[in-house]
Amino acid sequence: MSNLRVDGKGRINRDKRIRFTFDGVSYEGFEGDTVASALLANGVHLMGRSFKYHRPRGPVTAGSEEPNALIGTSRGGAGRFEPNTRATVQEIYEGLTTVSQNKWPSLNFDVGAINDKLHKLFAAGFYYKTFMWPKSFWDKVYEPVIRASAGLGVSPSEPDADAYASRYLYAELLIVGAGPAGLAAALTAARNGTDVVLVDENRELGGSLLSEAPASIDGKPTETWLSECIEELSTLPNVRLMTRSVAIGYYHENMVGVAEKLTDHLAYPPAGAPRERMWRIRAKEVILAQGALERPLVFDGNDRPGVMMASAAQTYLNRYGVKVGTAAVVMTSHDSAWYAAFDLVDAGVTIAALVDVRSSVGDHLLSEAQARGITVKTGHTVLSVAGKKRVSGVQVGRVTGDGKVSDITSVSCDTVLMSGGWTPSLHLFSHTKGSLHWDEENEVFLPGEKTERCHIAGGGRGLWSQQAAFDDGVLAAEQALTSLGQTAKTISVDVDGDRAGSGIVMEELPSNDDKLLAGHL
Amino acid sequence: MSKFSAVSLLKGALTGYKNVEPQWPDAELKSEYDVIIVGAGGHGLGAAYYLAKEHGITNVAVIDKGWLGGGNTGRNTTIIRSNYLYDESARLYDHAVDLWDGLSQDLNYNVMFSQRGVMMLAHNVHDVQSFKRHIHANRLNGVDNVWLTPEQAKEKCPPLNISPSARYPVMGAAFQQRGGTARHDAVAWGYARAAAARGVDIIQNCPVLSIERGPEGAVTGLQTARGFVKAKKIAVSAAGGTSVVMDTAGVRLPLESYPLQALVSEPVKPIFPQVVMSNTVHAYISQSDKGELVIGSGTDQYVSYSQRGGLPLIEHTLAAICEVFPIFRRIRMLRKWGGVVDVTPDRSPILGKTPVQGLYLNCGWGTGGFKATPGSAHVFAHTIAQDEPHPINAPFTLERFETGRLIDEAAAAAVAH
Amino acid sequence: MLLIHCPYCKEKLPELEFEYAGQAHIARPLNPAEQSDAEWRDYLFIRSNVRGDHAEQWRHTHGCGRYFNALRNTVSDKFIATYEIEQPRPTGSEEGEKSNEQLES
Amino acid sequence: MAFNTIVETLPAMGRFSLRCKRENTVAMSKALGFELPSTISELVRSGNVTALKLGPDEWMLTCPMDERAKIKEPLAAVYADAVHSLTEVSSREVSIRVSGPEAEELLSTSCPRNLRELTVGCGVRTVFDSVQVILTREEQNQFRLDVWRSFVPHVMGLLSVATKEFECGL
Repeated sequence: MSNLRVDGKGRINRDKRIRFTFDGVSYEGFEGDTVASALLANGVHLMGRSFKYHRPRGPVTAGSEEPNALIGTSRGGAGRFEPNTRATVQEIYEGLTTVSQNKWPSLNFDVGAINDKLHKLFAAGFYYKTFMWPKSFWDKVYEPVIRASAGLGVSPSEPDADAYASRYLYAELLIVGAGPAGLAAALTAARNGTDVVLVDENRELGGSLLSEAPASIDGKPTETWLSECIEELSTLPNVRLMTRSVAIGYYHENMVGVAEKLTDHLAYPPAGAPRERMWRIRAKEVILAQGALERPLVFDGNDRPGVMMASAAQTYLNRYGVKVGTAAVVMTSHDSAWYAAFDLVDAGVTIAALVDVRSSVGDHLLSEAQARGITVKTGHTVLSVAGKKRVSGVQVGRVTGDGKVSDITSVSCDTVLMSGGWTPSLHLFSHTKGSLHWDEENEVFLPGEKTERCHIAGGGRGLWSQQAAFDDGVLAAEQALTSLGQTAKTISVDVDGDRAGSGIVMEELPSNDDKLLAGHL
Repeated sequence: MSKFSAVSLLKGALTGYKNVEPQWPDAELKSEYDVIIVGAGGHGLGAAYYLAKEHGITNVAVIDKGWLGGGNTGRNTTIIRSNYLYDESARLYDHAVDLWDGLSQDLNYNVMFSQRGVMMLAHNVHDVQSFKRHIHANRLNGVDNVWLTPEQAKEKCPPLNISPSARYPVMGAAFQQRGGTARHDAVAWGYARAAAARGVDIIQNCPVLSIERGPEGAVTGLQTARGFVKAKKIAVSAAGGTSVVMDTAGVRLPLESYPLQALVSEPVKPIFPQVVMSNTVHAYISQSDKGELVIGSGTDQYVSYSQRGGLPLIEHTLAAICEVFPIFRRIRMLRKWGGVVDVTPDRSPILGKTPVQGLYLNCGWGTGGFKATPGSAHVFAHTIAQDEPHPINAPFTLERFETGRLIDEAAAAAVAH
Repeated sequence: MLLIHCPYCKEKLPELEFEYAGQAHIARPLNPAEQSDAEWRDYLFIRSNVRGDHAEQWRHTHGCGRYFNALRNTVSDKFIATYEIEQPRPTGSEEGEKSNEQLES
Repeated sequence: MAFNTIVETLPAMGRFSLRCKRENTVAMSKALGFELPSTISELVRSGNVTALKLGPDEWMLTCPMDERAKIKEPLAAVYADAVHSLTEVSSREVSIRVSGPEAEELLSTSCPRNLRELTVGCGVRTVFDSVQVILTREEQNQFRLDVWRSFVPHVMGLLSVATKEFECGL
């Protein structure tokens, strides 16, 4: 197994080695790793099979938005198996057993993958259009077969062995998300004496500061600033910090349901400890600082193991000290992927080509790329991906005036990093029946009319830079405090070396094959 | 419109789906129709289909303020059964089950009707007596329904916890084998496609502003967001929105619209073979053909059009599911949603004529309208075409709330239905 | 979960303490024997089911135990006002302002 | 930080539910020898007798078991002039005391109210999980739950599970 750890990078504890298994094979990782980061460090990208066509799948993200790398987990003993867990979220601990899903007899050789060969038969809604004759075959033959191939993971078969807890909590201000916007809001409110609850789904507070750190904040290295910020918040009596806590629903009158994971990262949970705790938090004001999700790009083979979001590769590198590959092609329509590429080159990854569908980009990007010796192909696109269970190369071509592609060449690589820009994460806001409006300029949905006493800050409002997120967090806190009848003393957070960027939105990348989508729908 | 079959699918696959046509055309609103149906859910689309197919009335429009099947048709938990207590209900719901069987072939659209059986759990002596009464009544009406011991119930549905010390002990169950589920979207799409093929116009995203009446009182047409449309007959089949639409015609109804919530889990391999309902613990569950556990909750306590339910009800429902099926406690819920259901005082629908000439009404299905879709649509079409109710829906009049001939199915309604 | 202001306890409290009790201001006929069937139907069964501001009864079951009235928007689920059982349904802008104050408190 | 909150049931006490119209409260107060509280959630103590106002016309009176006559007799004496309902419910309820630094948070495992807003010396009827209880804040870190007898095992069960949760430190 290759070792893809990068010295000096990541927030894992290198003094604590942890062993866990995946499909019966034992792997080593460090405390702070997720299953995905530890497997990637061992060069493993293939982690599952897709739902319908059983196509090989690996992680495309590094967080809770992961659609592909779903695994089964258990810690031994009856009643502790859980299906469909995101490998990108599950932390490893000594004794953790994990398995891949939706494959038979094995992940590497899967009989169900025949569906992929027949994908043209299994078009969208195909089952509505057939299996009707002869009528008696439906009950006896067709339906049993359709049902047998349903599902992804297997259901637990033993009664759950764990206990669960719940709590009601009232606060003046609830902040969801502890990235730059959430932290700035928390600092502002906390220093004003407001009763604050800050929840974040990750094991550490910091959000994007953990993976896309700017050069410095308030004149200090980002890491120092962050630890001082958390230290300050955790010592204030009017602040409650909750990590590993997912806001699952936004209900009437500012009640937010939060599921806190208590033991799923512990090798030896204390006796009698509940596994999770359900919080029903009622806040007078809510700030949603949940950031944004990177958009994938649409090209043939974009689900092949080894193809992932550019920001995910950056997160694996900077949070976990893991190179997701040795030679990467970057395919983007947004500036942010350029910075990811720069980080990767600086850590020793070869960027085989940086392909940007835009015909021109900022000079500073081009010069930084040149300084690193990256082959830049603007006005180009990736057409398809080679390789079966792992990327082995891509076809790259020049976008011509009529939206077709010419001058097609092959580029070898083991990783493809894609970025189609960013989409504000407004799921919780939508629970409130708040309206969304389409922002023509940035081509994103932004929060519109509100129905609850909530404020959206940072990436959720289409603000991509970290300085803008900090500023917006402060602003949101000021608004919340005003609404609470408190006078806010404002604060400022100054970012140096911010990597602001912009991009364009591509529904589908240019291609010469207009049947491409029809066959795969 | 071309016919769907394995052969046509194969042809499509070989030709790269070059000639894929829309499943139904996007119709322009005409200035006049013989019949306009308000509400493009399963009931409304189905009525249009049967009007065209069985009564030869094809100058028909189905109008919806939103998208096709976007209301309760696409939001329900797809349970089908007919084990209702009273003769009138048994006939109506069993007519639907008869039509469900064969609907895929009739529509040339696979609605995936799955007669996997519906089990209703008895947790106490009252449940046992009540269900046994239902079983006897059902048998007299020719509706299949049998009593299962806890062991027999467990044999059919292995995840069931039948321990006598369980929080909700299972003392037995009523089981209807002909009951089951169908694919709700396919029902709406199948009816839409089949109706459109016979000339029915389907108009989406067109809110109805008011029902217009002439000097004699009879309906003259509809005021819509796209202007006035003349119609000789108007049939309202708008579920939770019925009161609001009918109010514009001056008809006030014995309806209240409540939020109803449902949720599904992440998909898992087949584990749950039946539909299981429990009136007492307020929950019902089945597994979809995709693998998700589909779970129905109850209505919130207050009237609302918000399509937004509260957390306590969901917590209660899931707590109950986890007690009865303890192996499911570690399965995550994927999403939950709310619908608006129109509930009548006797928990039976209103299906027939109204005091206004040319105005017909199909509403009040509460939380249980999906199961009745083909039967209801079929007799509603008859009522509209003949201006007389079909014998099956004759008892389900609006007048019964004045005459007192109620059909009180509150007990047969599982959670509310 | 709604938050409901009880006009007797003068506190805004979680919905779990309350029970919904149907449309408000429906008066029982003074002379039941003289009611026609249609009047009985209206009294017993016909409901406004309004999409908008709805006058309704609630009971603070797990609190002071009292029935009271509320004006609530059925589209947003927001309470506009809650008021004691004998009081008339609030109307007009003055009442509207008062009820907004109640929401703020 | 070690968990240091105690859950205990209290000895039996005399309890009475008093209902009367507003115009009769003056007479009631006079008979009892102290002013009945006039605001819901207000608790008044006079010697060994306490009166908690639960609703617009409802009070819960408590006293030691052997002093019940102190409540019964004077009220019976004024019954003819000031009509009221006094029902002895001494054996209906059991009181549970929760005291210690984590008392408030321990109760927040099952009580949906904002307990921070319940001031010392006040009491309210509310729900604990699905059980109706009377919750009184006796001290900043001391609460009393009056629970109908048949629900006591359920409430004590919830509190002991919650205690274990707090003790494990997660």
